[in-house]
Amino acid sequence: MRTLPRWILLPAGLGALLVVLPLAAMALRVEWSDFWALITSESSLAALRLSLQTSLTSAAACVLLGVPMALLLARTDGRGMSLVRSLVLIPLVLPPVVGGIALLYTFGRQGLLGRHLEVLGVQIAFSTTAVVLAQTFVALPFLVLSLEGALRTAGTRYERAAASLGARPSRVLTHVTLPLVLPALLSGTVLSFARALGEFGATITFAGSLQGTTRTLPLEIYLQRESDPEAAVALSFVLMLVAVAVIALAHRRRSA
Amino acid sequence: MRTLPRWILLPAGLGALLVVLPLAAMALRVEWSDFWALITSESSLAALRLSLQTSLTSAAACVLLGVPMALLLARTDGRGMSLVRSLVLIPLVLPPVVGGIALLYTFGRQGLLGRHLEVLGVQIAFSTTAVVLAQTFVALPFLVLSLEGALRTAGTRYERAAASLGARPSRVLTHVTLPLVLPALLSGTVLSFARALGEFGATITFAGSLQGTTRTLPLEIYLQRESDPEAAVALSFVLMLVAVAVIALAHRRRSA
Amino acid sequence: MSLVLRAAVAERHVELDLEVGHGETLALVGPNGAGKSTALSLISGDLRPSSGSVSLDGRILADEGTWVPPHDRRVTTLSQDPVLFPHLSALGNVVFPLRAQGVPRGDARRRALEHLDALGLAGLAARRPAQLSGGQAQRVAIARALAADPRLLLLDEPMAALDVDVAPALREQLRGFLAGRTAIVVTHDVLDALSLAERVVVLEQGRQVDAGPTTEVLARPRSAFAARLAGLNLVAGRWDGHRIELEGGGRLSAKSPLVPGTAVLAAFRPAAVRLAEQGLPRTVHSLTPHGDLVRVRTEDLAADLSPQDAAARHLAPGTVVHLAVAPEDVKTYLA
Amino acid sequence: MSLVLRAAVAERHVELDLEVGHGETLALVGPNGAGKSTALSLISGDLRPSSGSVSLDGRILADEGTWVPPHDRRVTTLSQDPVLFPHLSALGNVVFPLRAQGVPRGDARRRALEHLDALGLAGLAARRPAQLSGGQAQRVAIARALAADPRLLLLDEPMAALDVDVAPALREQLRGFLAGRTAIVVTHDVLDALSLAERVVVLEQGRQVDAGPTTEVLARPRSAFAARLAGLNLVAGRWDGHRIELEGGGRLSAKSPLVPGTAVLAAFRPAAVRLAEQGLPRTVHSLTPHGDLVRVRTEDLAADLSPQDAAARHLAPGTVVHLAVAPEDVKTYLA
Repeated sequence: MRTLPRWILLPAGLGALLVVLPLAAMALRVEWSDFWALITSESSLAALRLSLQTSLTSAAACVLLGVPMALLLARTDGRGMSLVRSLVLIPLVLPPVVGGIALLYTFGRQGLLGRHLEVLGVQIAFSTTAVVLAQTFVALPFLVLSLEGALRTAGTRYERAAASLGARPSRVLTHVTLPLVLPALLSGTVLSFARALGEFGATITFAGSLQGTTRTLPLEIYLQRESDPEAAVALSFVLMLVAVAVIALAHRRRSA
Repeated sequence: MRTLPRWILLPAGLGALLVVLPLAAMALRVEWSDFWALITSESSLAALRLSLQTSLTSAAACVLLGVPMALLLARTDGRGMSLVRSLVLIPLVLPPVVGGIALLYTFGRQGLLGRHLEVLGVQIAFSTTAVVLAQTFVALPFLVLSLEGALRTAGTRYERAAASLGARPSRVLTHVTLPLVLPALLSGTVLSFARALGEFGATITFAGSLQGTTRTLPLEIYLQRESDPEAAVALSFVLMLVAVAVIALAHRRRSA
Repeated sequence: MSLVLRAAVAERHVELDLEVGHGETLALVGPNGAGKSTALSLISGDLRPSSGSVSLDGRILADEGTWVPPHDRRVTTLSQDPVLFPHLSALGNVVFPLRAQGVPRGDARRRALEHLDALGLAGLAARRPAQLSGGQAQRVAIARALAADPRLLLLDEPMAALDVDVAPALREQLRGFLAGRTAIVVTHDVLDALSLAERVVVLEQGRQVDAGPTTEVLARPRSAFAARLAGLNLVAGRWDGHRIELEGGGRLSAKSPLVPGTAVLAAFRPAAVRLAEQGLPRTVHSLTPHGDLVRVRTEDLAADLSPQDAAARHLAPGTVVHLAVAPEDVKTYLA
Repeated sequence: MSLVLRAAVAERHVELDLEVGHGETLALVGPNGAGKSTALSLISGDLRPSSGSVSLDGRILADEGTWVPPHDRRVTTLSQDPVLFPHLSALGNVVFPLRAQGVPRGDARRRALEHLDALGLAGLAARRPAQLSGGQAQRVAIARALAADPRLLLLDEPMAALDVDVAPALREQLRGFLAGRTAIVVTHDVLDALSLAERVVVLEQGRQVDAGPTTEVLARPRSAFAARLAGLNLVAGRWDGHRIELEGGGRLSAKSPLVPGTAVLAAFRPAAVRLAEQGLPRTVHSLTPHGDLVRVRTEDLAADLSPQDAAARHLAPGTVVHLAVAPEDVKTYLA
């Protein structure tokens, strides 16, 4: 602190205000008398239920697919791997709407895979599966990134020690590697869950907005914003609480 | 590699496919014969111009506000700071639509600040300023996070050495601290630019979709998706190239 | 023989020919980069030989066509870092190798407790590695390595990270456990080599340059590194009955029953060297604290002086000095 | 006096009373935690005293009401880590303090080059710190510290991180630069204290326990740490004309011209101590390599034995030994 010039307090305070003020303004607008009724209306409940269900499924998919990816990226070297890492990170900076378009041209009726699935009678676009795919697509890099970092930090010395004590690779993975990075795995899962829960652009583009099937909370809030602003604010407040909880959780993990 | 069980290759490959296949599918759908015409149509050019202009402004705002915030967070300790850090990170996991709602209730006509600005004749919601505010709100944590990490890693020993050599705090900041974290500052700026460029949910909620004023590229793609799918794909491809470039840039910075 | 290592690693310019008998402990010493780590990596399975083979108790571990992965070699490494699994208790760490070999849970627990008990650690079984001192952690690591029941134990500077107060007691314990086991100990510490190993092999630049019973190699070193480990100056020359004509020029008086005209090696302690008006002319290369004394290193010889002497003479690199040593302090033996 | 430090830091239990004269170099020695770092932090401005004051050339730097920030103190620290700014060339690093003091660009460059030249670094001016060796980097750091033209230079173990081949030459250079400058050097190295400082202050547990001309303090130590630095055993007792009745019990033969009945201190080298049938009974606490010898530490005395001796006797912590020393090896002086 002593080495910082004082004038930086002004822009820093402005930046903090830009973040904190909107959250406070929204919290002030919640109609507390109707709050319970608003978030338990039929359409709100349907969106809540769908969001919870799809986000949990997506988080599980991220763990299933992302843990092996992170392991390979962290434990394999070579020029090829850095290209793979770059590819895996793309959904992190790709506009979600573009991700939605890309998914549409893959799993949509006319899509690369979709047209073959159509023949088999399977239709993915505009279904709950599409929501899960869209959420997994955008959330996967969060899990891979935080786990890969933790795996690199942990290094291979425990794994080499385990092998030197006679443990087979599968046993090393389940009894040494994963327990060691458990905090990062948990916070990565929480982050990917949060990213899935907030997904909007890719979902609305690839899955549309059918109540009970693809209309998740962010879509419900977007649609209610003009027709029923009180409901939109109440649901926004709920998602804000989730965001705060996620930050608190991920933060506690990091400092632990 | 030797310590990893072989079976993880299957889920890892599936995960990689989930990311790579949609990108490939989209690239395959680009109509190369019309590509140039599609991305230089009046509405496309308006969206491109607006996106570039707002994203660059947002990235600059992120640097102006975020660098002082990162400095304070990295160089000050205390219980208060960890709360501030958590608040600053909220936009990272807050659904952008919720962020848009929050901004609307702050800067909108009826908003906490908006109603006072309205008296002064200033209207922010549904203007280009709203787009910049929405983008800055969601992109700020990217810059703060990557810079704070680099500042903590760099430590204070160079700053203490500079003070011991007689340099005043402002000189230490401009001649020692910032040059030392320049790579992280650049990659943080690039990331926040990318996040601003892809912004969709907060923008459409808070700024709406007026051609030339608030309709950025992601909004244009979303709207064209059904009326003019070729144009949507062409613009999506452009944004995908930007994403790849951003990843390559940020990656080169990290390995350098 | 238990271990037979006859292998080369071309890109590291290392070519090794080592054997360790059943129940024998071999000390492997040499300067940094001499090939000690390469030897251990070849045996543990962290590195493939570019030619040659490694075999243990008659089973080929690695050659051109064969490759046994590390977990299947029955070779366990104990390094200066105990590498205890931080998410397991001390007991859980010792249970780990037993469970990995398929020992049933209850049985593994009982045997792990016995191992901890043998090292005086029974009271610490429930502790996490973070709650153990450095010496306790290293003893848990020893218990864990013994629980793995390896055919060959590799000790890679096992005391190097321990507090000086803890090392001697642990060294004595380790001596007990190594009796009857096949082991290789890599060390820079002459006390480790003397207390733990019956035989020593000296490596320099990827090749074996000296070998034999530990006390013999240290008493009559034949390589620069063995001489340094034993703390002796070593010179080679020809004995003329009164003096040694040194290979590099100059003469050194000595007393020796050897036949005049034979090629000899001569060893003497740096503390026996003094600065004189006449003597072997040498240029100072470096001065380093050495115990309470200052070690003055020249091209080939070292002298230990008091700090007061060194400071008073303003010795610095480049100063020319004349070194002398009393004939009765020079030990001679056949080259 | 140039520096006057009379200050306490209550939470570290440190209470200091130091003075350094104009142009004098003072060595500050003591075990870890004795308060050396606290003293430097109080002077450099990294720490506020809880009471007392720090003043330099008559200007109060810190007391209850005053606080001069570090950049405004004209005190420059040189530590074992050169902390060269990695984004600047060697020249840029030396230019930095000159520019910070407002020296015009061209002038600063010229003076920085002179400083580099004085340390034989003119050819390396364009190099980045990453392209410098450890010794070169530390010399650039010295040039940079001299360019800051401090009223007081703090040297915090300036050689500790250097290769043993490089330290002596740098020590001689530093000796030249310190002539006529006011400086404090914190060190664990007896050679640093002897070559760089005229006067030494010994700290133990936050207090000054011994002080005086460097050679005097090391020849007749009055504190446990000074004795350790000089490499001597130190005991206190009463001289009866033939023997010293030790404070802790037991007797030690010596030769001394002192008047019988006086309280004396006696110092002798660990290498002069031998294991005997009769002698002072002591319990072995630790064995550590010490140069070529093994240092055996007991409750209060140390003995240096050959590794062969120590291994042959199976010395380990807990072994009871009897220590003897020849009377002519014991140096006595008034307590």
